[in-house]
Amino acid sequence: MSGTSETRAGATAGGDFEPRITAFACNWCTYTGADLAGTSRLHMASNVRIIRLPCTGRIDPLFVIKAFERGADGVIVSGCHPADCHYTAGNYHARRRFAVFHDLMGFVGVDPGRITFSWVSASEGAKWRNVVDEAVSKVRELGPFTAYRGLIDHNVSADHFEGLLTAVRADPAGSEAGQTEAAQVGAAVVTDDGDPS
Amino acid sequence: MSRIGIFVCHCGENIARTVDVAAVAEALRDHPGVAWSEDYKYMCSDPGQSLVRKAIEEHELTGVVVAACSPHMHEKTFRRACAAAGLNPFMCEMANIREHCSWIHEDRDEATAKAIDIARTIVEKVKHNRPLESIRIPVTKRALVVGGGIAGIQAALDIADGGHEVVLVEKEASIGGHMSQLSETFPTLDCSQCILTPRMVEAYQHPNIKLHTWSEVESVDGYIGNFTVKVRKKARSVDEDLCNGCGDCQAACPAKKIPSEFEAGLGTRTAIYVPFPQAVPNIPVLDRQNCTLFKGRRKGLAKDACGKCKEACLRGAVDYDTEDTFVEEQVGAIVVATGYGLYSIGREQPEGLKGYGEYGYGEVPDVIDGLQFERLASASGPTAGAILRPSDGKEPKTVVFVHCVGSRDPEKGMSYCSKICCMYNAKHAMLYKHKVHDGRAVAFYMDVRAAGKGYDEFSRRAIEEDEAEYIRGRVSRIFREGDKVKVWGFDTLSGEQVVIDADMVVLATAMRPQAGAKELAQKLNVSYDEHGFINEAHPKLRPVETNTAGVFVAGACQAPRDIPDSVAMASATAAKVMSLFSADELEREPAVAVVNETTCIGCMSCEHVCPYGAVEVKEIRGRDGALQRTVASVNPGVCQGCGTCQAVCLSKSIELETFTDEQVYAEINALAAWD
Amino acid sequence: MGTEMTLKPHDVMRLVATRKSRRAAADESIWLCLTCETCSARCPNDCDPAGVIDTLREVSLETDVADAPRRIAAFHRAFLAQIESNGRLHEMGMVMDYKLRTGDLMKDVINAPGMVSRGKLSLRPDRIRGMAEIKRIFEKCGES
Amino acid sequence: MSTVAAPDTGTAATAAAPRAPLAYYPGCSLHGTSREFDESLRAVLAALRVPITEIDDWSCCGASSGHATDHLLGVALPARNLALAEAQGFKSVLAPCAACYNRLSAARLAVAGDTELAERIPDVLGRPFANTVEVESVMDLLREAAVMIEEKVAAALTPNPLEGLRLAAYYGCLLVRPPEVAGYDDPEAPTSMDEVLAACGANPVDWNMKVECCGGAFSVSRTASVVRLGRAIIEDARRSGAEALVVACPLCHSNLDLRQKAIMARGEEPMPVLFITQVVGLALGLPAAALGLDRHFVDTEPFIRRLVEQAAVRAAAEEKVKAEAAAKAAARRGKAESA
Repeated sequence: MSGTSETRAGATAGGDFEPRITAFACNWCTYTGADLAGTSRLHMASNVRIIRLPCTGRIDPLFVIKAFERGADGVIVSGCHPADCHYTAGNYHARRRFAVFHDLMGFVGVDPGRITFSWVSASEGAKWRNVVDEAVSKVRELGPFTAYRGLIDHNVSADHFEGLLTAVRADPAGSEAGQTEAAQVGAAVVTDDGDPS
Repeated sequence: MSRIGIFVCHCGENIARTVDVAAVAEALRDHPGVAWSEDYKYMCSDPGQSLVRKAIEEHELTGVVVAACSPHMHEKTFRRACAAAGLNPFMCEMANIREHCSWIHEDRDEATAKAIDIARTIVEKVKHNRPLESIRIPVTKRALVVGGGIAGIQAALDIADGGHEVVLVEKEASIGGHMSQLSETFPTLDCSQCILTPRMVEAYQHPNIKLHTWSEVESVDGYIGNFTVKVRKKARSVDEDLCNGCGDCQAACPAKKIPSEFEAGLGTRTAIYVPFPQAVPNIPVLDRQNCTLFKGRRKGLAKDACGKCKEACLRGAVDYDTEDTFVEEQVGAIVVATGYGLYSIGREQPEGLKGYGEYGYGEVPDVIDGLQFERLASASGPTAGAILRPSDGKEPKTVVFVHCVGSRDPEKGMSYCSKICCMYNAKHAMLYKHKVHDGRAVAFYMDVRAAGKGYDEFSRRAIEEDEAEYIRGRVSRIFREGDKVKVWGFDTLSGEQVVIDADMVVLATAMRPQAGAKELAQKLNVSYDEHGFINEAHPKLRPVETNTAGVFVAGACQAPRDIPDSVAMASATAAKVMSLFSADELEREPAVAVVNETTCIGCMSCEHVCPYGAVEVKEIRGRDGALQRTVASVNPGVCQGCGTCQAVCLSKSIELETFTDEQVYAEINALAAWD
Repeated sequence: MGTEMTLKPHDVMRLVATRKSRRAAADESIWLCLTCETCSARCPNDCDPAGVIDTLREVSLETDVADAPRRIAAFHRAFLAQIESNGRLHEMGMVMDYKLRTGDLMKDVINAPGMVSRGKLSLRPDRIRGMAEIKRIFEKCGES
Repeated sequence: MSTVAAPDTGTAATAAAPRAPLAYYPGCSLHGTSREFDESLRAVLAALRVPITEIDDWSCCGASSGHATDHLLGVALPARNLALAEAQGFKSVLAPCAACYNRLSAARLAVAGDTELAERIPDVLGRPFANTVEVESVMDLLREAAVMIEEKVAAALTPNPLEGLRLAAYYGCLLVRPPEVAGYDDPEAPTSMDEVLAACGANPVDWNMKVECCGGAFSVSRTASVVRLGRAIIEDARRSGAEALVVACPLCHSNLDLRQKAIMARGEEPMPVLFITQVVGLALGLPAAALGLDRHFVDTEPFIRRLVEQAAVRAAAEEKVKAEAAAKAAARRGKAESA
């Protein structure tokens, strides 16, 4: 099952491995803190791409797994300090959720060092720069993370899934092949990004 | 098939200097779904915005991505431009390639590659945006002002004069704040009581202002336009309606030696007291901590140990059995004006601060702070305006004023400048010299910062006309020797050590946020900085707003500030509140959760996590009215768009508009092409 | 010692901050410092003038931009010579060495009998066994 | 290579009881000009049942000459002693002399805070060094034992000669500064010595020169400065009513005691300068000879004798009061029976 892992400069650059880190940042604190780091011209590693979300409470653990699946070597989840959340309790939910999730990731083969959880407030531009630099150097040490890459073939068109679903419905017990196909279908549905274009 | 237009901004050279903007536009020109791509020097300028409008019409764009600064800066600007061209504003998003890219990287290739990635993720997101309409919610045209200092009073008066009701909550027994403690105010030296008391009375008598003194905000729920505020009216033991402020109870009270907070510890007061003669309201408060009767009750005495104030009161207004009561106020906007407190140099310090062992930790008699000097100088003060030193009541012939005690001192935990001390130090030197003509006033300063209108002239006057000796250098030690206060300093301009045998020392201690400001900020979901000062939404463009819609900030609670700036800021918040109340309904971003009732299994875990109680149970009934099943349903007026519900929904049936799973996954997938 | 120093701690910091540390290193004041750490303890901006002055003395010795005040330099050399020869400071030996280096032979002579009678002056230096290690330390530091 | 212990600021983790074996680093002065500090310390620690063992083959810490001339030397010399204590299995070192305490503690902090130095020092010393030993000041130790001292003083049979004696606690500089090295007390307004003096029944006076430097190593090379600084200290102590100065550092002691003749003008009352350990020893009723009180330049003999006489007078007065009370009580009882 050929993945779409076209060779990437980062992975094959040999010695100077440049990790790719996806950051999920809450809009009110960390995203604004990153803005402040910008206005204060605090230079930092350029290996992080920020995805803005209203609150860490909104961050679904599947986003983190998906980020790894789509080629990230590390993930940062960052939001408001406890008691500072713009929505009062969003970060409390996130704290509990990711405490459990962190252990799960270790269990499913992702080195916990690849995931950084942090609290960065809107006035802590320097702290955001430190979180970024520390995460980048930690992940650079751990090296590229390929275990999850290309698990799902994204070039499969939507109607292909229809075929699979009917096949599975017709023969639920199905052969060994049927099972893996079904599992794949399940995962794919979740990440349906079949762009109509 | 989406037809997205991308507009890459140079931002003058803020972006173009490190990001090859043309390359970004080029790289995305033939990205699937993109119909137009161009770059321009100033996208947020008028010509820039007309580029967007023109492109929407010419290329029938279904979505717009502006790769420029942070959405916090110009998201609203470009969404308005799209709306003007007939495109639903929520089909427009910003890609932050300035604060998150060009400003924080140097390598041009790296920055350009990153900018392309950021722009591409937002393009992929916009493909999954849906046209949305703003939500209209009713506005309660009443305002809450927290803090009855000059800032709070000014804000309350302006809003009330604007025809809206104001609830003014003050923690102390009377409004007036620290300004009421001042003798005269810079730069005009007019007496603070004369200019403040009329405003206090005006606020007290204003038909639109409802005053709660000796009260604190207990809790705040709801959101802009619809706040529910629970106010705790602390037990005053005096009935506010019956009492006419005659003062017999105070005269009768035997406990006369309680240090008065208003006199900054230099004067005393009785257990039942009015803080100062011009207090508004002129209704006393019983200090249960120091009242003999309540001390007895706490010890469990059968018979009450005192009761003189009750006996003395002809109108029967004194009642020892009153308890704290709660009042619920519905308001549409909140102005925080809790003011400041002074840093104390003592041994006990809150977390993160250090005391001044070198100045004796405040245990050296005749070493006082600015507010205490104000009380000495004030005609209604403990010394009726005569400058007499606290230890032996003698008139000090040599007084040393020390600037920057705590301020500009990262070692002690306060790196900021407190802005007003250079001015009140000059004022104190003047007041001292006016009252003790043959006295010697010495001031130790690092820099004189008197930047307001007429300010520098004022501090020069203290030096040139009133002969205050300004010595540039820090004081290294203060200790008592005999009946003198020894001050070891240094004059960096003449390069000599300076030792002064002073009779009294006045420390210009740093301004700190008022006690309890942090807890109030947490109740209002408003962020504050590491010192506890409230964070404004944007230091330059939105100085009187906070990040929480509907909550405004005025005065020294946001940063050290003098009276003129506090009053100006208070009037600014009033203007903001008036504009908020100008429309009957408030337009709110449609970033709210929506339930897909076909797939929702009614487990209500979303209701469990919703901090605003925006989720209700909805019954689905068949045509015959029989209950088929129950599902969750979101009240768009209450939902604030935090998205926690979507993250916990097992059947993925609840979606937060503008941040749906589809949109987030689109961004994550877009990063797959990151090279 | 501020009154006796021409360059006070903040002057030294000013010179170092404006790239004139050679001039500070050449000034006698850095040798009059008692290393009492009051300046570093009270600096509001958390600077370390005591550490800077320590380093300037080292710079002055290495680049001998100017020699230290005779007596103070002699004291330090006599002090360190004692450690190099015995591993421990033998006070009488150190004072004798200091007198030879400075020539004021009569220094504290009147106190000597009092010291001996009070048993404060041991005549024989008690040498440590680990002299090889002491020698190694001085060599290694000498190279740095 | 070196597992670095968490660099706390020199305060030893002294469990209340029983104490881990404590290494003792006397320093050169305590074997020479300040022998009485060593003698009184050993006597007091024996009385308080705090076992100490002198580090075998310890060497000079370099004091101010070391770090004043070469930073690496200033760290290596004290580090050798820490390495010896480590090799000899100690967890904590007691360094009574303020200068040695400061140098050992500063070296420990420097190595803990600088990995490059932590690798270089073992090579310079020529012996392994894991920087696991903590450094404890005599003031920190005595303050912790203050309760025990108080009990012992109360239980002592003979009347306490120090009762109400006005003493000026002189800390000097290196005993409490810099804060990150000597973290056990407040660098500006220290109280540890005052607490110990109070535990001894004495009356520590409030005075202003507690932490002003005495001139330290300039005793020999720039005596004029030492005399100037010493005069300011003694005058202030006298002005605040102190009958004696109490120090915890051999340099301060020699600058204020040995040099006092030069400091004081003709005819002025001499001000005895005692070590804190001598004061505690007196309070615990230990013999003066064991405390080395006869080794001071400012003679302490008349001062001690006056104290003992005052104590005796006080004891006699108390006896008289008790006797009268007993007599009155007996008389009242007598009247009660006859009524």
